[in-house]
Amino acid sequence: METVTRKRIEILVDTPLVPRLLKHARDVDISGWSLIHIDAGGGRDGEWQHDDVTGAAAKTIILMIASKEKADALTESIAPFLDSFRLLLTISDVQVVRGERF
Amino acid sequence: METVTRKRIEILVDTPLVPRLLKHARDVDISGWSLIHIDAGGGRDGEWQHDDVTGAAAKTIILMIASKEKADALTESIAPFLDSFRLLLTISDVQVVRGERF
Amino acid sequence: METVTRKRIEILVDTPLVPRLLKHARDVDISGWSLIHIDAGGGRDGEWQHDDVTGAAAKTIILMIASKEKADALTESIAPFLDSFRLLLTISDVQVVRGERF
Amino acid sequence: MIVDTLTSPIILFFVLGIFAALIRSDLAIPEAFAKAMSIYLMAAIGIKGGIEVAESGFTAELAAAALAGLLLSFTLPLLAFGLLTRFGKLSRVDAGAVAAHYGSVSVVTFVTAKEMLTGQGLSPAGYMVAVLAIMETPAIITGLWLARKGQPSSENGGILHEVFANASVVLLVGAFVIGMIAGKDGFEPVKPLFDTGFRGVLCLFLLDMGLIAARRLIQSKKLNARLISLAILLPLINGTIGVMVGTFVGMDIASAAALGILAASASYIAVPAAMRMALPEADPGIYLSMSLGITFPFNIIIGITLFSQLANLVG
Amino acid sequence: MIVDTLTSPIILFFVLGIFAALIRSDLAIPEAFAKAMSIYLMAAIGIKGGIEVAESGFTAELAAAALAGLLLSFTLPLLAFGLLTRFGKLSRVDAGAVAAHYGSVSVVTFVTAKEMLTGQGLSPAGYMVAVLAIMETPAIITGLWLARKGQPSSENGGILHEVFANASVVLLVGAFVIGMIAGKDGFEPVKPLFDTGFRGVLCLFLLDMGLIAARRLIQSKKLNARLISLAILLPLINGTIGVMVGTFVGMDIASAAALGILAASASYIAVPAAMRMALPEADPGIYLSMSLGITFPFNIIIGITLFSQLANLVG
Amino acid sequence: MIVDTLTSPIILFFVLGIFAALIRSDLAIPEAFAKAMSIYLMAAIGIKGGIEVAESGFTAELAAAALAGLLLSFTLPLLAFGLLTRFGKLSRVDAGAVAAHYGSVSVVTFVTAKEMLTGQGLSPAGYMVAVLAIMETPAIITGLWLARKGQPSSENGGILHEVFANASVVLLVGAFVIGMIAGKDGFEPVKPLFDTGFRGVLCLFLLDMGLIAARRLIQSKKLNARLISLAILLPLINGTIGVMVGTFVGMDIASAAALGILAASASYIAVPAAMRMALPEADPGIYLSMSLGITFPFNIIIGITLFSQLANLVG
Ligand SMILES: Nc1ncnc2c1ncn2[C@@H]1O[C@H](COP(=O)(O)O)[C@@H](O)[C@H]1O
Ligand SMILES: Nc1ncnc2c1ncn2[C@@H]1O[C@H](COP(=O)(O)O)[C@@H](O)[C@H]1O
Ligand SMILES: Nc1ncnc2c1ncn2[C@@H]1O[C@H](COP(=O)(O)O)[C@@H](O)[C@H]1O
Ligand code: NA
Ligand code: NA
Ligand code: NA
Repeated sequence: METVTRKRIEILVDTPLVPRLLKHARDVDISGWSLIHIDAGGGRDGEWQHDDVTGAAAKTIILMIASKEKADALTESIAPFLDSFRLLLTISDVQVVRGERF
Repeated sequence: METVTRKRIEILVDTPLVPRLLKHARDVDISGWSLIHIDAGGGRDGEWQHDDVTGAAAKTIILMIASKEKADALTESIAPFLDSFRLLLTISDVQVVRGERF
Repeated sequence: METVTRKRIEILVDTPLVPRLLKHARDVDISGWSLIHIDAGGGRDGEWQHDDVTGAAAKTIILMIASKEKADALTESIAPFLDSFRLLLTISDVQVVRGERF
Repeated sequence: MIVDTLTSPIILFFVLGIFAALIRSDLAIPEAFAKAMSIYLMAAIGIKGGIEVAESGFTAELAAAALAGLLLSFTLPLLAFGLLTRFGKLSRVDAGAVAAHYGSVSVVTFVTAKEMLTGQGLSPAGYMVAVLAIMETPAIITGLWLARKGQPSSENGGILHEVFANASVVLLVGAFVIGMIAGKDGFEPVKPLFDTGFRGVLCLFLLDMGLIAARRLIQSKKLNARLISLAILLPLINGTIGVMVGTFVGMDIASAAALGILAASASYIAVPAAMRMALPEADPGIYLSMSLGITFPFNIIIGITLFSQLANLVG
Repeated sequence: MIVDTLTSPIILFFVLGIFAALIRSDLAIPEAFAKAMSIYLMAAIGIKGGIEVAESGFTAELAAAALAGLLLSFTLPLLAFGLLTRFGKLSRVDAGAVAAHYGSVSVVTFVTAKEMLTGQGLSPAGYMVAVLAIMETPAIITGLWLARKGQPSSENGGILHEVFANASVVLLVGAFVIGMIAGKDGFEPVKPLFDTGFRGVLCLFLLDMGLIAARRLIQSKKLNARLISLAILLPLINGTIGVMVGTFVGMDIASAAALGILAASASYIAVPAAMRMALPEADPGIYLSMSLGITFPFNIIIGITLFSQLANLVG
Repeated sequence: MIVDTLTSPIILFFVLGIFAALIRSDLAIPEAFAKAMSIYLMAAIGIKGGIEVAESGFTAELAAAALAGLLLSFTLPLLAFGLLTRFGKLSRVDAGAVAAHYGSVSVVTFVTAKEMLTGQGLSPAGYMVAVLAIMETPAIITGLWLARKGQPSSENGGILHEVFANASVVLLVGAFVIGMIAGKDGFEPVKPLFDTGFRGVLCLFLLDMGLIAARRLIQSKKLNARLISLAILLPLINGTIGVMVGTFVGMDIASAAALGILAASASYIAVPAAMRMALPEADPGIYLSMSLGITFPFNIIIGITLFSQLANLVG
């Protein structure tokens, strides 16, 4: 099968902020996204575990496959609040089939 | 430690179809796999949230580390139903130690 | 936005061993980590499903973004028990913004 | 009776769920809890049915009902398939998949109907639980056969296994058999949980089903006017057939009403999973939106009352 | 009465949770189960409140209580904001976010207080559930306004929706309305689950809350002596104001005590989620540690007793 | 009595779980729900035991039972280790890990036994819950010592903490103490949940345990004829020793039977987690398959009846 290179974007974010980021993703015309639940973590701010009761400390990974152009556009678009929202954004190359979808 | 390059295969698929894909993975002799749960997502077909009650809308990521040969063989083998099963298949390079396992 | 290359480290490990590995990560000064739950899997040892009741068969992915130096240091540090703990360790390149954090 | 329905907490919680989804509230029942409630409900009705049959014994009425259920589940998809291809303009594959849903049954619709009927002094017979279990799967076989123009598939062995070892069939039949073995006395020690909590759990479960059904409807991009009409027409037709057949084979009024509701109901748990596996090229957006988004709420709010009145009329 | 409190299983389970977290036990209540328990508790108190109001009718006392609650929730953040910026040395944004928490309420604190008071023959009126729902959200608006120096934000529409379609508001109000419609008789069939299990579920839920609160406290890196003092001072002040206002508008002793406890309590579910969305630059470490880590256990173990005695004194 | 066992819904649900796993049904109990049920069961038996001890007071029999339990847990692994290395041909490390499991106990086996015995008018004493908690951990220390040839490890501090702050120990002991403090009267308000639901929850929980145990057995690649024999032989030996010791130290028949069942049971929750941490080089496939896949169902279906008859015989 023929494959092409696309970007795999992973954004680790507080769950309540997910809708905001998806709005930005839609604005730059990213075609799809999937959410992965994070159980626990640690960083400069100390450790946390997910609990459904308060929910305020919940974190989620937004996973998106997109073309380089869209990935760049998304990065520009969310750059202003990378810090204040404490986002963790990583981008890597992946091979996909039927790349015209992304 | 010495590391070698292997393929990281990620297949996003409807949960009921997982057994079928694993059959293909075993047929091309992939040595292991892990399943990651997806909470929600959106694509050309609209948005969905996971619900355990109907289960029909559940999606899962199948994560497999394999050699390039096996990854290619798997891609060929599942190519015919990439579209009808609405699979999202991505492949990237990773470094692993003890690469002879894969 | 300017991005730099960092390492994305993924360690698949039995959940009861997570604290031990995090100790090693802290020792090499890795700044943060996130835990992702694995639902089920299969390998040389047969198949398993997660069950919360016994918990003994639970597996987790430790996800860490770190500089190449820290990633190498971590690999050295956990090399002695990669086999006995049956760890699956993969490392790949990712682009991040604000790379000085890692 | 419509008023009774609309002041019953069970139905009101369902309506609350629909309302919450429509105003896009973030109200959500944890999945694991919803699944747990459905397991509890199935275990409870299974046991109760088994105990009743242990008391009444195997009767001719039971045999007639079982046979009627089997036949209905096998044949109702044929009619549905015709309507879905002609009037609904669905492809053969999609129509076969949807038809299988309408031949099969919804456990929650049955449980709700049983509670509503019992609340009006119209208790369906205990063996109706067995009929429920019997009706879950034959429709899948007819649906697949229709979708594939009768061509057998290499996967059929797997599907048959999937169908008979299906979670809800195993749990319903298993609990039914446990009820028969343990009997009224053996059930005594475990009764408080399965009896006392039943209706309250049903309330919370229907709250969740209201949320799920309405969200499915909102998020669906697959429904059009024809499919929506069919999702209301099919339960009306199937339910009427079910009540008639039940009355004809000599079932009491309450049980004939229950058979009608079973026929009217469409599966949204067992069959979608089976179709996703056996007919991956069929579009899940269509069958889930029709059965879960429209037929299910229609039956809960209107169908149950309708078919019980019809049974009263003809019975 | 303090002794009563400390031998009540409900409080003892809370203490057990705190103890387990302090010795770093791996004891954990599955999240889905904890969430399920909170849904159950809210549905149960909503229904019960609705039934009581259905019996007593809309009274002047009810209207006065609702108005008092509304005013308290809108205004308590103003006082809190002053203390948080001056004495607490917080930035405007952080102080506004924290102030919103203290103006809003904690459902679990209310439920626990209701149980403890009822156990002493001091039942708060049924309409207090409505007051609870009313007090959840106005504080969010005041808090945001304080944080933003009165500048309206483009996101405010979204926040208002988030606030009124909020899960706990929808569930509380929905169950309250269901209770009013179904009334005492309609409630009978579902009563066993919502009535019988209530106190036991509260025990297990407080076990979890003890774990969560203490873990939050241990893992926090954001608290200092000033913030800790404020997290105790604010419930003392707000609770006293609440009891006074309640007594002043003519509420009975038990209901005035409950209003005091509502005023003293701080939100740790609805408001943190709203603040994370509307004020992402505010530090969640501060508001969660204060409201959940300190104020919540303070109210459960000391506040409830304190404000009920105060209400007795002035009532 | 065997017939009683096999018509008890509790055991029948366990058998249903095994059956469903064997026919490879997709029946599954949500993990969070299963965990919740185990927390509920432990809290319930802890409280009940505490209330009983509060009534009977600390007696010589209690002290004797506690001491007997402590000694059994410390010493049973020695015998098991011998058999596992010689007859089972396991390595020192694997044998030490397995031995720890057989010295420790299974809470679910105990709870099921208590219910079955009580159903026959043979109630074990309330203090047996304390004995259960006491027996959970000493075996871990012996097992580690055997595995490491007595070499102390740098990790031992962590293990000791893990062992005493272990979730089930904290919950059992905590609920036991709460039961003692609250006493019969304090327990009254929360009784409905913990009392009424108990046996029904046990049914659903054993359904899940049947699924888990049988799936573990099917998926295991580590069992051979020798290990399978030992997984049946060890409970027979340990259970007989337990009943003898219990009778010898003067416990009543029901409590001696319960001590036998504790000795016969093997841990599959606390010990596997501790071993995975402390002896990561031991193979979890071996110890989980033996204790969960074979010994657990053996004890539920046969062992409980056997040791209660033995206690009757010698008592
Ligand atoms: N570009 C993408 N990146 C990540 N996940 C995606 C993407 N496109 C689709 N998905 C996932 O696949 C599901 C089905 O996509 P679709 O077939 O486009 O409706 C979505 O609901 C998402 O969970
Ligand atoms: N090649 C692989 N790709 C992804 N996950 C794997 C792979 N190999 C093993 N695993 C995971 O690691 C677990 C243990 O593997 P093993 O030690 O080979 O039995 C498996 O059950 C899988 O969850
Ligand atoms: N280097 C990292 N690798 C993976 N996850 C991280 C990393 N740094 C932070 N995180 C995640 O992001 C959360 C917040 O990080 P921080 O803002 O540094 O406190 C942490 O609790 C982790 O879940
Ligand atoms: Na039907
Ligand atoms: Na307040
Ligand atoms: Na033992």
